[in-house]
Amino acid sequence: MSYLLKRFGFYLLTAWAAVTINFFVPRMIPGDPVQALITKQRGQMTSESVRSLYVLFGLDKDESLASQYFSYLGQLLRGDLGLSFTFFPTPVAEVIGDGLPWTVGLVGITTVIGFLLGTAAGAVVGWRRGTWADSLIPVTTFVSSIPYFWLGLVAIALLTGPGSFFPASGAYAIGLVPNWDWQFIGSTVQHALLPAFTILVSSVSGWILSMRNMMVTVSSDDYVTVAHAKGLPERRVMLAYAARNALLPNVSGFALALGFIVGGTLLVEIVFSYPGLGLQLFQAVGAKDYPLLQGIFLIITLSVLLANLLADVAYLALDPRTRREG
Amino acid sequence: MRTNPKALTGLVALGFFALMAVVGPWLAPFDPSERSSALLQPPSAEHWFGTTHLGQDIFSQVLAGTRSVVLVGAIAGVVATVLSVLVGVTAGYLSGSAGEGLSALSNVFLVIPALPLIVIITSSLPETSNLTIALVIGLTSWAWNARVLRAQTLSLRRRDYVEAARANGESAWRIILFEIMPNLTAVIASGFVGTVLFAVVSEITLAFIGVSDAGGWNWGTVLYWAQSQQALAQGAWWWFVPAGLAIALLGTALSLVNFGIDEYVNPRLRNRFSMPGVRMRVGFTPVLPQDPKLAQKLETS
Amino acid sequence: MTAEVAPAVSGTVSTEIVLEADGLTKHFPVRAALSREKKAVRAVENVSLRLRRGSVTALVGESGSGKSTVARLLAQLYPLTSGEIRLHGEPVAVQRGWGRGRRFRAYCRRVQMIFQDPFASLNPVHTIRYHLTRALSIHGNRGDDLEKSLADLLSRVHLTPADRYLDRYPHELSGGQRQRVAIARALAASPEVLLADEPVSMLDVSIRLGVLNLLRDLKERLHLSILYITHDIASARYFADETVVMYAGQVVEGGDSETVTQRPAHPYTQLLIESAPDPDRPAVEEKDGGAGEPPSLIDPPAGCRFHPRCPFAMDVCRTELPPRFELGDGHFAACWLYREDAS
Amino acid sequence: TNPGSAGNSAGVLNVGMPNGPQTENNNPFLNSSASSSLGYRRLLFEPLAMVNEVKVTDEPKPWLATKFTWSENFHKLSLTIRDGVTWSDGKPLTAEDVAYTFELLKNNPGLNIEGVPYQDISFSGNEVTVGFPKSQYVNQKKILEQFVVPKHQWSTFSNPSTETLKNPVGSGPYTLKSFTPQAVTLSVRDQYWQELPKVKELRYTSYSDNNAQTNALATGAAEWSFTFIPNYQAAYTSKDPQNHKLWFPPVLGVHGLWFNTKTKPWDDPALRRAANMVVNRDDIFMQGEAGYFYPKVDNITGIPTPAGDAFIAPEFKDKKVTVDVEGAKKALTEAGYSFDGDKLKGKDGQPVTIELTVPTGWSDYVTDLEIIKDNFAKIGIAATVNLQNADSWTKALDTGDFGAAMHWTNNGLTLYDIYQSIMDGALYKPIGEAGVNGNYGRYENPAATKALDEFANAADESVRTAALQELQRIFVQDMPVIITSAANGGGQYSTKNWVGWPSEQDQYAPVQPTLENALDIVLKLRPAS
Amino acid sequence: MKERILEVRGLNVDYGAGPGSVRAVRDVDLTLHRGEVLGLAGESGSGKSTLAYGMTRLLPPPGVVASGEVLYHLQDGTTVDLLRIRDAELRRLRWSEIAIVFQGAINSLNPVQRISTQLVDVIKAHSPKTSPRARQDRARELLELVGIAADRLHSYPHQLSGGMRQRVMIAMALALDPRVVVMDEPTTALDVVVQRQILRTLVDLRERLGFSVVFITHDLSLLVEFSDRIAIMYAGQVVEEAASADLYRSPLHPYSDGLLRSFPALKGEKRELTGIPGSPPDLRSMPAGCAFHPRCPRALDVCGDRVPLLGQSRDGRSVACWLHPVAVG
Ligand SMILES: Nc1ncnc2c1ncn2[C@@H]1O[C@H](COP(=O)(O)OP(=O)(O)OP(=O)(O)O)[C@@H](O)[C@H]1O
Ligand SMILES: Nc1ncnc2c1ncn2[C@@H]1O[C@H](COP(=O)(O)OP(=O)(O)OP(=O)(O)O)[C@@H](O)[C@H]1O
Ligand SMILES: [Mg+2]
Ligand SMILES: [Mg+2]
Ligand code: NI
Repeated sequence: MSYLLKRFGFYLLTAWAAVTINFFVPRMIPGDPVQALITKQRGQMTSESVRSLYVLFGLDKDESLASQYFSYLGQLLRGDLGLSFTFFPTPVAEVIGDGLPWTVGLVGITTVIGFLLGTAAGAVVGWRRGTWADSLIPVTTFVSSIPYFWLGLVAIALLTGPGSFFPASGAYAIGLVPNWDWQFIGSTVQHALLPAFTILVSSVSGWILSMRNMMVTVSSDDYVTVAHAKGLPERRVMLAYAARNALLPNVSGFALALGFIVGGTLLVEIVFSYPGLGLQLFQAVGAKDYPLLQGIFLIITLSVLLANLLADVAYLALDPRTRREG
Repeated sequence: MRTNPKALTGLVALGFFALMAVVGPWLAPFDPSERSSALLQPPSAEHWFGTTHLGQDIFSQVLAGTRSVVLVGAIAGVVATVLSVLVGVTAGYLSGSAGEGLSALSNVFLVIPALPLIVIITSSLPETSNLTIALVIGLTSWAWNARVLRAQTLSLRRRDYVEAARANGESAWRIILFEIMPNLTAVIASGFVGTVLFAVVSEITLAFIGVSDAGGWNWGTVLYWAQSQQALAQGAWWWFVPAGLAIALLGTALSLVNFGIDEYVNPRLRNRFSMPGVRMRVGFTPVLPQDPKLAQKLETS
Repeated sequence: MTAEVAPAVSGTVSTEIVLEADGLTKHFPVRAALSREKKAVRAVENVSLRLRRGSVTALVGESGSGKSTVARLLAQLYPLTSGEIRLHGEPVAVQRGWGRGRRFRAYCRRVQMIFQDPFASLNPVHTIRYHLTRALSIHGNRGDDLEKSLADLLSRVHLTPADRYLDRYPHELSGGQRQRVAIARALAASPEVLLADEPVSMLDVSIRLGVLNLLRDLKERLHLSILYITHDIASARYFADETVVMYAGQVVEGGDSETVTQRPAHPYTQLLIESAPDPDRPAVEEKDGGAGEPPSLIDPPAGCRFHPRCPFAMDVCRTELPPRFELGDGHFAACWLYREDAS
Repeated sequence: TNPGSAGNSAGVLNVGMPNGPQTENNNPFLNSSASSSLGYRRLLFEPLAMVNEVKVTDEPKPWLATKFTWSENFHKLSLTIRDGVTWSDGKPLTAEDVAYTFELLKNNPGLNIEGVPYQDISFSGNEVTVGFPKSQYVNQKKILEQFVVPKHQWSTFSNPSTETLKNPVGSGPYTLKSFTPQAVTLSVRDQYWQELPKVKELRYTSYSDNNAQTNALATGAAEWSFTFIPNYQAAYTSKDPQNHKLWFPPVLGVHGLWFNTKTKPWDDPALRRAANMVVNRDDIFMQGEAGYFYPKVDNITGIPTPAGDAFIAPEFKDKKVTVDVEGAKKALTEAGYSFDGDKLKGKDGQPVTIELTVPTGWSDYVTDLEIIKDNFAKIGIAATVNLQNADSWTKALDTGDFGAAMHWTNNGLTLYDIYQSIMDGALYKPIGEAGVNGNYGRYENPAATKALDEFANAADESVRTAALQELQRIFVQDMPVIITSAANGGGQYSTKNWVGWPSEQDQYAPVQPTLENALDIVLKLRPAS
Repeated sequence: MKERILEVRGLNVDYGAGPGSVRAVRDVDLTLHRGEVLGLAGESGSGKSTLAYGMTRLLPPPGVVASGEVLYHLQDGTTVDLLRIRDAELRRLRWSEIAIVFQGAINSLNPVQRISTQLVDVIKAHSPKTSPRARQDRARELLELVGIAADRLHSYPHQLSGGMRQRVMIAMALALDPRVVVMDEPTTALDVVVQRQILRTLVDLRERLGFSVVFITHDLSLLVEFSDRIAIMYAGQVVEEAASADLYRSPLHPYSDGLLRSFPALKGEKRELTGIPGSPPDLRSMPAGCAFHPRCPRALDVCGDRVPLLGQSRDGRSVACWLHPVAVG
């Protein structure tokens, strides 16, 4: 229990550090959202707009960095992430609320599937060491070395187009209004297929590899040999003895991966125009939309922290050795 | 490592890329930025990888781009490795609050997502030369290795030979430098290779999304131009494919080297003693066929 | 080396005390779950020892009884919780802060330690030459001719010719050879005291004897005083002049080796000796005694720490810590059975 | 299924913009709102009058205002508001609403994007009068284009600047049917003061970038858009040559290479004029702008044609710039420059060099500069292209820390906006001082400043004509900017389901879905038979 | 003569196959009789574990059985060769006929599963028809058999002390009433006091249940006390085999003699300790002739040339040494 408390303290510290970095980094960015907005519009907006925009965004006031920092912290404690510049005056929380479900849905589910698939495949490959299964490794290594944005682009070029089943962009068919009917869900799944496939292809081999290596290592542990000596069915030896133990080190890796769901697969969202947080982050960077940038970064960091916390708990549950009596 | 074909293949490929990094720009048949009248041509004898919308030679761009990719990978790798060794080994060797503090620092950096941070920092820099990109990547991606090194150092610190050195009166810095560090070589090397891979992919990603300087050539810039000119929509596959494959090859080479290191560190992963007809299996030791001819062959070989 | 005949130890026990420990105590703090109360592993409690010039003192006890901790305390690798260590009657207290390094080195030069596991106590990345050269130069014993000093060292531990071993790596040597290199490294400082923490328990039976004989040889030739830690009480009988028995962090019995092994006084020593394998034992029929497990050192039993397992436990054993009772001839036991008024 | 194919029978028009996911924000005043970004605010809210930017000399078409008259010196505007117009909630649109809209702009500087200085605003009956502190000749378009919002809704908002207007009430022919981050649907109203449009439903899709947008156009999923498509034949028109159309008419705004006129040797007009003579605008148009995007400008005055035809001074009417390397060399030699082999040497004997700055990623500008670099080399000028990130580039221009840079000017109903952006001394800031809005080249010429001032404040047309001609002369003489291309009011559209689009033949409006003319266009569309 | 239960004939076990392989067990013949304790002694690296795992086919990679036979006599009188039967059949025989207790109990128990799970799953695998209740009861019974309170059944391995874990392993080995139990240094990691407790339990159980034991250790004095017969291994070969009392009193092979003289005795006269000079040979470059001759104080000329084979002497003792004429060359 004290272990968890200690971890919790660490998470608080990290959250504070992230919030601070988060506050200062955008402020060191030269340029401001108004210039960025005008530049982005390239002549479609007159230079007279500058003044009105400064007033609009509330950038016309001078405030010291320290007082900004403390009012930022205060705002955060109240759960107020500010107003986005790009989507002014939409609150950042609302903007993030639009993107988050998509990211979590697409990347989250894919990460979980990738982990499950990869771990299962890795367990089999590691168990059947010395057979044809070994030749899978170089193939997956090569495939996973391909940058996934590139893979995505090629997939778009080859598989989408008029008459194709696969849509090239978006999260659901244009014209559909999000609700829980089958048409919408079907369309969502259809749109998620290609991006999900890209993420899967590039992430699965990492899981295969680490699980395989752990399987190979664990397989030569004594208790696995003992399990064989006990005459247990092979399946049981593989699952309950080898895989069960080989899985443990992968859990923390999985937690990190879960945490990186939001931030890690930015490129997939960019390439597939998937309306998630990654795409929003990318656009916020371009538009100098600090409130949005900070909000997204905060969400990403918090989700990594949360995932780590979950991993800690999972570890406690999975590995009795970390549990202490008393 | 000599007997490890995977690592050897990886090293050879890495060597090739390193060589290209040095001589690539001179080998390139054209100035990679130079325009010509051959606009958007598919691969031909003159332009091996075809041309861009401005008639630039893509082969030359890929060749010239190798340098920046390798350079950024190497610098970022070195920076991250040095940092991770400093933080990780010190945190592992020092007990008490100093060690705890350092390990908390690396944990914080571990938790903050690197790629978004890199994107944000890079886009906020006034100038994004290869060096600055490499520094940003290096400075943000040392934490994982530091953690691994710390764990490793913690276990080494308890080893008898370290205790013995202390009992013998060795000073702390000598213990770290000469007793602990040499035993961390494989871990450090593996961390270095991993960081290089991460740095290469990050640099290319940054260039591809247009956050970093698209002036100098690297594979990401090539892809960036291909993307912004919608090469695939125009059917100009040659604009996309070479750079993508180059990345995949470099990545594979780095992964192979890391396999080699893994197998060196963990001998159980090694797959020596392979021979046709005998499948090594845990729990069911193979019994060699009693066919006298085959047995004899095994005997004499 | 050739098979050496090991004569039974007897003869002169010198009286000059080189290293002396008084009331050594070591508690390792442990972080307790959620409670603010500080807990500690009471690994060593009030241990007193004397190491004499040219003699071997054996420290015997089961695993976890605190033998290694005593050795490390004597080597000043751990700070003391309480107690005092005296070298030639001079208290040595290595305090933290400036000057520690130099004073610690000076102490190291006179008191050297050998570790249990020869496979782990040599750095796999360094050659034998490196190990020995470092040991020589740290203590300024390098002499004019390094090669000669190295050869000298190796010949003292019967590793000749020296150049066959100098440029080898530890993994290229057998366990016995490695332990000899470790001893050579300790000798490089020309110490007066050798603390040998189970120097042979990781070695093969057939080569153990060589190392033990070597140590005895060194004792006799260099008049070293040696602390020989072991869990094998039989080897203490053969090898040590004096034997001290530890149980759960405390000294329970001590005295001349022959006396301790042949006429054990403390019930724990008796149990230990009864349990040791003995081919001459007629059959497998002994009295049922000494069941149970060693106690927790975080929450040790009150009184005599052995009382939960002791077949002779009395009421006083449960409440009061037995002091040392002298049994004559330097033989003593910490057990209430030997209280004057008890019998 | 391809949503585009069902378009006609259901009366749907699919519009696309490459602006990424949107948040629900329909505030028409804010450029950050989805309604501005995608352009559908134009169909919800109507302007006072419809100005055709392609033919700026045409009279504005009355819309909500049936009549608009400017007082003599453009200090006062009188408007007569149309009767019978209703808001989508059924309430009538009155002069009070118009006056309220102007009050809103006056009282909320944050909403007054165009920075028009409104002064006294009053209404009575169906008349509205607006007064200004100075002549609004150059701002006519901005004022007449102003859309009108209902007072009964807006007066309930505590802060109109931070209002996201979830339920827009407008007078346009459409109402908001649904909003999702990637698509917005408008459906036609039951009644409207004009004939109801044939397009029953408008679907605005926000694609994440140009690639996705191009893809959608190519497949027909988007039927109307405004985006840059490199090599548009291959990627777009060839997919359906019959129906895939694009038209990018120039408007009165330009792009060009701005010299920092305060750095040596580029402070010398002779050098700038010579440089202008060697820039190959055809290459820039064909390679940089893919043959259509920013139309080529080749009149010596930098005035885009045909949009600005009417304003060109007689003496420059037929003066086109064509690449003339020999002429440039001759002019340079005459001006005291010398050639050392291929290299141009300045009057002080130093080689002439220049650094051309551009943000990374602006592929057409970068390409333009690559071409200009080559062109300059023809007369021995060593140019380098310096790619910076957009922020550094903006900052460099803002503080005058650059050699030359591609940039644009403002655009408007007259040439004033172009020349003011380039030459107005009132905008001048010394090098190193930030905060310039225009005149990035630090151009200083009292005559130009005076001419601009006269043009803006003159009461009389002939004064304006004279001022404009003076400005052209100064520009041609000093050449502070090498103007290469015009800004456009263009777009891509498909005639597969809908016809009646503006085109080269029927130039009734710029075909850009986000301009106010979008309303005009949608009203004119007919199903393709 | 007692009934034979397990016979090893000409067993050769290699590490690795093909070039670069080393032979860790060579030409071993061994017989285990019903109800006896057969001790296997020898210094580290002499191939004791390799032999034990090789004959049960549990040797982990890169071990391979190069040749030989391992005959197991089933209760119904039939004989099977463990090296030739199918995997499924071997799996059936394992534990129900031959159970193994490994060297370190810490590593033999799956750290993440409860003792109960690990005890029960072996019962379940071999007699799937038993009810879960019955299995639990049996597990409880087994723990009590080895002197552990049944309430520790649901503990995890790390919650038990080393001695308790070793007992759990023994309990598990007895779960299916096997006829043979192989024990590879079951007590080396333990204290003498605990070691004796465990061995005593084992001896009791054997008397009650009547299984045979192959007991591996390098501690000869322990073997002499606890086993009926002892086989001494050196460099992969069995060099001497005899009843334990005979061996202790008059070892024939110089190596056996050396081993016996390496253990200091606690009781009685202080015996002379000699130890064995030198170190064991490298399996990759074995000396010609008798593998022990370089270390042998009584080596003859012939020892360096020819390998002595294990031969049986008149009094039923086997030894492989040229000093003893029974050896055949
Ligand atoms: N650094 C430490 N921190 C906490 N507890 C320790 C530490 N070192 C030793 N202990 C504890 O102190 C006790 C004595 O340990 P020590 O190593 O001295 O025993 P030992 O007699 O040498 O045992 P062995 O025969 O196994 O070597 C043990 O219970 C051990 O767990
Ligand atoms: N994986 C391996 N590869 C090559 N050689 C091996 C391997 N494992 C063991 N050996 C060699 O096989 C020989 C026999 O080893 P084995 O473990 O059977 O000895 P042992 O008698 O059980 O020793 P110990 O008393 O130390 O357990 C040793 O010389 C060892 O070096
Ligand atoms: Mg110890
Ligand atoms: Mg063994
Ligand atoms: Ni000797």
